[in-house]
Amino acid sequence: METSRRSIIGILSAGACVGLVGPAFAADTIKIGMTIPMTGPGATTGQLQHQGAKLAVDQINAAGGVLGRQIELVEEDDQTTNPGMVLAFSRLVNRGDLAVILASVRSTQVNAVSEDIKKSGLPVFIGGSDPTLTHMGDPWVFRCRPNDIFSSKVIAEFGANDLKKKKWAVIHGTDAFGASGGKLLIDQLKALGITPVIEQGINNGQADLTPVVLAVRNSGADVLATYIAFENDVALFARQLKQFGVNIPWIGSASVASPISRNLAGPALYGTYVVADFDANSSPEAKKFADEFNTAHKVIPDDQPAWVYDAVMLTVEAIKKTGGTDPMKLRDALHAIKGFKGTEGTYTFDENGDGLRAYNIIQNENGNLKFIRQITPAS
Amino acid sequence: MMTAVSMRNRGLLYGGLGILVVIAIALVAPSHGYYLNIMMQAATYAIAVAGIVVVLGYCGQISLCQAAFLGMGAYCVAIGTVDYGLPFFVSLAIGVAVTGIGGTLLGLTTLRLGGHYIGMVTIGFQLIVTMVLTNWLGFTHGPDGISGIPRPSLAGMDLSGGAIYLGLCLLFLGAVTMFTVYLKMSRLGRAMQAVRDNDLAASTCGVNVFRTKVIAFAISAALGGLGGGLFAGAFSYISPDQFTFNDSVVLLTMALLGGVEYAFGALLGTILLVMLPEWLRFLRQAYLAVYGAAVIAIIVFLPRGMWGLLMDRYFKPRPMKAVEVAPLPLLARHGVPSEDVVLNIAKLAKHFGGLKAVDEVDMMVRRGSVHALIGPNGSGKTTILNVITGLYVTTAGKVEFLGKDITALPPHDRARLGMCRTYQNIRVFRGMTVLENVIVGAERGGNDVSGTDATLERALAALDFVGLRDVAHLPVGDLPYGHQRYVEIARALAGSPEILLLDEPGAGLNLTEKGEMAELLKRLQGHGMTIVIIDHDMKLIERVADHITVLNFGRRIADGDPKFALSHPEVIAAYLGEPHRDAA
Amino acid sequence: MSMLPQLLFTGIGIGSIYAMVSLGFVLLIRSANVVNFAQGEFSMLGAYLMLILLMSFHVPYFIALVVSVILMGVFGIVFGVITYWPLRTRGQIPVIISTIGAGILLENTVLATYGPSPQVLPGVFNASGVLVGNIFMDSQYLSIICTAFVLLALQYVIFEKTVVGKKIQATSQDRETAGLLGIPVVTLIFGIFFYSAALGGLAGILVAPILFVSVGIASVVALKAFAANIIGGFGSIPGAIIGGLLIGIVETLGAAYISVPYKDAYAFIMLIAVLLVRPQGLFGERVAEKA
Amino acid sequence: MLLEIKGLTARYNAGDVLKGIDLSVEEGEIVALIGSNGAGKSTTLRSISGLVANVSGSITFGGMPILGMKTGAIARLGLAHVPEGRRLFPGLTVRDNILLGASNRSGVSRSQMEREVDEVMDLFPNLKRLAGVYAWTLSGGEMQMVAVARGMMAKPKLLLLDEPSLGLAPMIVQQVFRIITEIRSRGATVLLVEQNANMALSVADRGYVLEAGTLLLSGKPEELWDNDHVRAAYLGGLAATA
Repeated sequence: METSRRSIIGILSAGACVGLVGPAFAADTIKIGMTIPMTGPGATTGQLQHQGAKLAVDQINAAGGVLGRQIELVEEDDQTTNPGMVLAFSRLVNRGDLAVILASVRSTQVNAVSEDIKKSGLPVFIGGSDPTLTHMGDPWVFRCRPNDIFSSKVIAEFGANDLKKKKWAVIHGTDAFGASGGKLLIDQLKALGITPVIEQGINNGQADLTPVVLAVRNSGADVLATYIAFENDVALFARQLKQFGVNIPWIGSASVASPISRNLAGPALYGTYVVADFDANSSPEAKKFADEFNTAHKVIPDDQPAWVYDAVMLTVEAIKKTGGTDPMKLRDALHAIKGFKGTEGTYTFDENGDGLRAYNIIQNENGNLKFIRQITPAS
Repeated sequence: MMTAVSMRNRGLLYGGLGILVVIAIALVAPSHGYYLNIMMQAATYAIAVAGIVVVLGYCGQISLCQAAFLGMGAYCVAIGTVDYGLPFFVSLAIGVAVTGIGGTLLGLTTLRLGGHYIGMVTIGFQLIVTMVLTNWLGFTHGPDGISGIPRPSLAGMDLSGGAIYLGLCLLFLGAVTMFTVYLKMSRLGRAMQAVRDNDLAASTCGVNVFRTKVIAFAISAALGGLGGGLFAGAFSYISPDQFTFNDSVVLLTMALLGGVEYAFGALLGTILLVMLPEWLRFLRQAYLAVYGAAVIAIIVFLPRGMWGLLMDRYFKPRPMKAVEVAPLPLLARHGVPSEDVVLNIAKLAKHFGGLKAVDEVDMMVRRGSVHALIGPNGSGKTTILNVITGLYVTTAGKVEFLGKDITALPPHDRARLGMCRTYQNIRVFRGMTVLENVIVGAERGGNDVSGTDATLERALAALDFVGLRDVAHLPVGDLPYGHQRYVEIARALAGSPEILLLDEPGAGLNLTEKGEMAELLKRLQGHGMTIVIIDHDMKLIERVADHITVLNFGRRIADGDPKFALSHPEVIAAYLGEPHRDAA
Repeated sequence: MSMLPQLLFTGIGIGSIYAMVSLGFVLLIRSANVVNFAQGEFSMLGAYLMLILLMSFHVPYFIALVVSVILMGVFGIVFGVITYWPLRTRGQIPVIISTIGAGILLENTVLATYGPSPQVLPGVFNASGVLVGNIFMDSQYLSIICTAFVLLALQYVIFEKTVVGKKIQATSQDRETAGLLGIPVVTLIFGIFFYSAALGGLAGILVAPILFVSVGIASVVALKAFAANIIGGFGSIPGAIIGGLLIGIVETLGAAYISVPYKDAYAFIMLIAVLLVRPQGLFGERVAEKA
Repeated sequence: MLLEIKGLTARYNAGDVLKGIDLSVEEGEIVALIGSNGAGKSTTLRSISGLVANVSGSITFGGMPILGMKTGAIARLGLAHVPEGRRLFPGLTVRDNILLGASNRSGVSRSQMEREVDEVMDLFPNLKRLAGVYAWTLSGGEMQMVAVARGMMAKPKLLLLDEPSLGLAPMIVQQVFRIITEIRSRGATVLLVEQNANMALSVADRGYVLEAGTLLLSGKPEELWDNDHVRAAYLGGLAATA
């Protein structure tokens, strides 16, 4: 009995060592922390983010690192949940050896750790596009994507001015991203004097969207705008729209153009317009990244690997400028960055930590993405 | 009494230790970061898991919506503090109240249904709560969740620091754990366990089964709400996806892993399952798979959870110290047989579909008499007992007890009036000790004793009476069959019954044991106890009965003193069949 | 133009999926008293198996279909051996928990092995559907509805007309007595594990062209199928089918005429209503009064 | 010796229910096992059929040790058990219930089985009339007849009958016992458990008296019947005064 008790304690403490202390690495690398969803519904994007960051790190390291030091990625799984995010983030902070942290694209997860970001004392890059994330008076937050005020503005302006459509159908997810995007878009349309003929929220992971499709068809809308986060929902919606003969122009948020959506939906997405913060043809930097990413992973990248790639590059830029990894100095260096050409666009961080505002309009032309033009909305 | 005192001492010891641990943890806890988050998560979850211990561990009702109550509590605190500017503790109290009431309503509407239905309804409730939290934008802020939830201050003291707030959570957790431990040893807790182990027997011991289940549900929900409220303060941000069905499953697994019957088990299980995914992080993508496998392994190899394993290993039940107790007061107040009719049934009928199990039976039991009910197998004897005690609804006819028409009363109200019984197929509370079984009997509402010490004394006296005092500390399942019968009788006697109904007390006993049983019945008779007895052993019946009613095919075929009843030609025919001696 | 006929078609299509998965549930409940919370994962696994056979081994469609359904059946037996057999004497709740654990294990094993991206699985037919009157009939829904009804008929014949079917019914009604008569109870129970996993797998293969192949399939179908089961009557075979169809139709009509976001709630509101009014479910067996 | 039991001890969690029973049945015999409620009669039959987990001692059937074998395997050796309380399959018809009695025999064609069902039903009055109704709608006596008929479909070398008279009206009881004698006349061997001692002994060749898990007596029916202890135990003063 005594032995078994001891062995239990032994096992427990061994577990504690492995889990809590973590593997030790050489101290001379510069460490970049990153929370990504390795499990749960967001694992798809997690993988792309991992690949994007890895590409940047490999390139830097291959070129001799920064300040002569190699860069190392430290990843934690956020399980695509908020409690998972809280723990993953605090695990990273607790290490105490990180230069910066790359946090989530999911706005709700960023919300979940917003207090921890404040206390962390590290520059934290985020990809969540909910505008409020950078408006909480936290100087440590840096957003590497244009927020949804801009995307909704671009959708509204493009639809109303370029396509000249007045009868709008607005369909959005009921998750945080979809709900806030939908609301912003309706506000932007209102500003243009348009009230959508139909507005409808849909839950993630539905088996069928026929009622929504029929409602769109019956509403007589002549343009469709969507904020739907998950690719399988986009693809299902697209296919059912086609089946019921709804062929009105569709302007969607980024996921409509993602490789996964295009793979799943095939021809059903042909002709759709997408507002994307990333497009391979929007700039030489984007083109270069897309080619390199495609070579490495056999996938045409979307915004998910792109913003992470940019975040790593911005970090490197800041480290070069400050000549070290002091978080406070890095933070100030990042705030001082002006006109940094990244894959997502040209970064100039404002006082809130928003680095970008331009969105690209792209169109799905028989499965390939065609860059139409970049719109930089006036604020 | 010794046991009560030692239980209390142990409780105080645990409590004291717990507070020390709280202080120690609060002193060493970092003010923010990973460890603090882990501890806060464990502490707040553990409070909700304690709720599962109450509802599933104690009361045996499966609830798959604990995360919904966790969420409701969290949202009450979040909405109360952020949107309405209420103080933290007021919001927390509202959260506990809302979940308590919610649990009560859910319980009231569903707990009359059977086991897996409750599981299903609670899943439904869980999903609906998640949906409302996600979609009621105007109130819950929708999927964005609510951020900036403040931590409390009390009497000018700021409790918002990480370690201090953790200390607060741990204090709540300590209090909840103590409460859960004490609940198990309380009258209510015993009633819950009795319902879990055998709801029929519980009801005839005077336990209002339905109400007990609802209370367990309400307590469980309120604990979920309390945990949730503290959770909201701990993480200052909540959103609907933190309170989904999967989280309910995780909470349930925590309880089962630790040991669902034990408050400390819940604690242990919660800590382990909060830590397990963390320890398994080195497995990266595979760790949730390993977690799933671990859940199966735990259920297969640790049926009573980790704490159960520890208890089985290191906490052998110890015999109780001998204490003098007054002999069992058995109705000396009423004394001798009299013409008073204690129980009167008239034209009683019970039909099952087309089967007339009991058909227009009249029977009158006089005070102080031993009234035997005999008849061949399947003649309706046990059915009559079940109708008398209220387990079956009467088809027609009337049951009067102590001059009162009780035909429409539920079993526990009949027990309250002083009707105690035993069962043909023994119905003891298997998860409890011999003493606890008997205490449940002594705690019958309407008994002439009340209070912990008095009921304990009465239970010990009842065990003395049947000679089982020495094994009082053992789990009742460890006793041999015959002794379990005596436990049932002691349980009935501890309730100081006005009438004692015994269903085949001699069944399965050997000759010696039967002799002892007859002795016991004789002693009861000598004390003036009014008894209705069913048995097949005619020797036993002849030794003790004052009056016999004979049944066959649900009908009364003879009624009178033993000599008359047993010599009745119809009785002989019923018992012996048509003599076929020539055939043999 | 009225949407009703179209919605009914879709509702029946979705409902047929719930009904098929629910049927697997029911059979396990009836034969082994196992409430299998991993039934949805069977569908997910079936879809992945099919995908692997089609894409990696280039097996022709119908052969791949047969092979994956059979493999799923074999998997069902393994599943039974691990999650049910050691716990068979310990009552319902431990088995529930172990199947939940198995669900987590399966989902994350697949996630870790095949990655999170949803994949495209071709359907039975190449055409996307036909227009009948003004109802668009999705070809995959048509094949689901047909399969569900063929299975229903087949199951009726097997259960009501063959001796094996009668033995299965006997086993579910009184396992001990079935054993006494020499009915190979254990073999039959594992046979049901086989069938129920194969059925779940088939449902997954049929639904995957609509929902795509991803680990998410499991949760979409499983809980609804479970609710269907209760609404129809716990353990009733016709109940599972009618319950499944009912949920499919009610949630589709509810989404169209009441509210889309609360679509998932209708099944459970219906469930609670049924439980309150008629606890044994629509087709539930007579609850005997005699204990 | 068709069935031979030696030192059979059975235990449920509450303790020993059988304490070393020796019992044997020869081919062509009807053996009655009598005793009061809870004496262990049903447990004896359940132990023979492999339904009791915790048993020791030895049981041989047709010379083959069967203790520890699976219930189904024992049934397939030609041992049919008609359990206490009839235990029909309530959701199956009378005909199907009887049909399933043949589950222990292999290689019987469906049509052969159906023919046998008809033959067996002919043995019982009125059973044909009930062929299509669900078992749960039957009365107790009808159920008992279906249960015995189901047992006979097994073509058993040994038929175990547990309390066939339980809850039946005297007329029906006599009918059931007539059928038991009929079965014997067709060469079957029967081990009969009964509380109705008189009835059981009236058809049996030999009897055993079980009391609290031990065998008290055994012998010819007359011997048992004349034994004062048996009379007293079952009838109290009743038989004496009768």
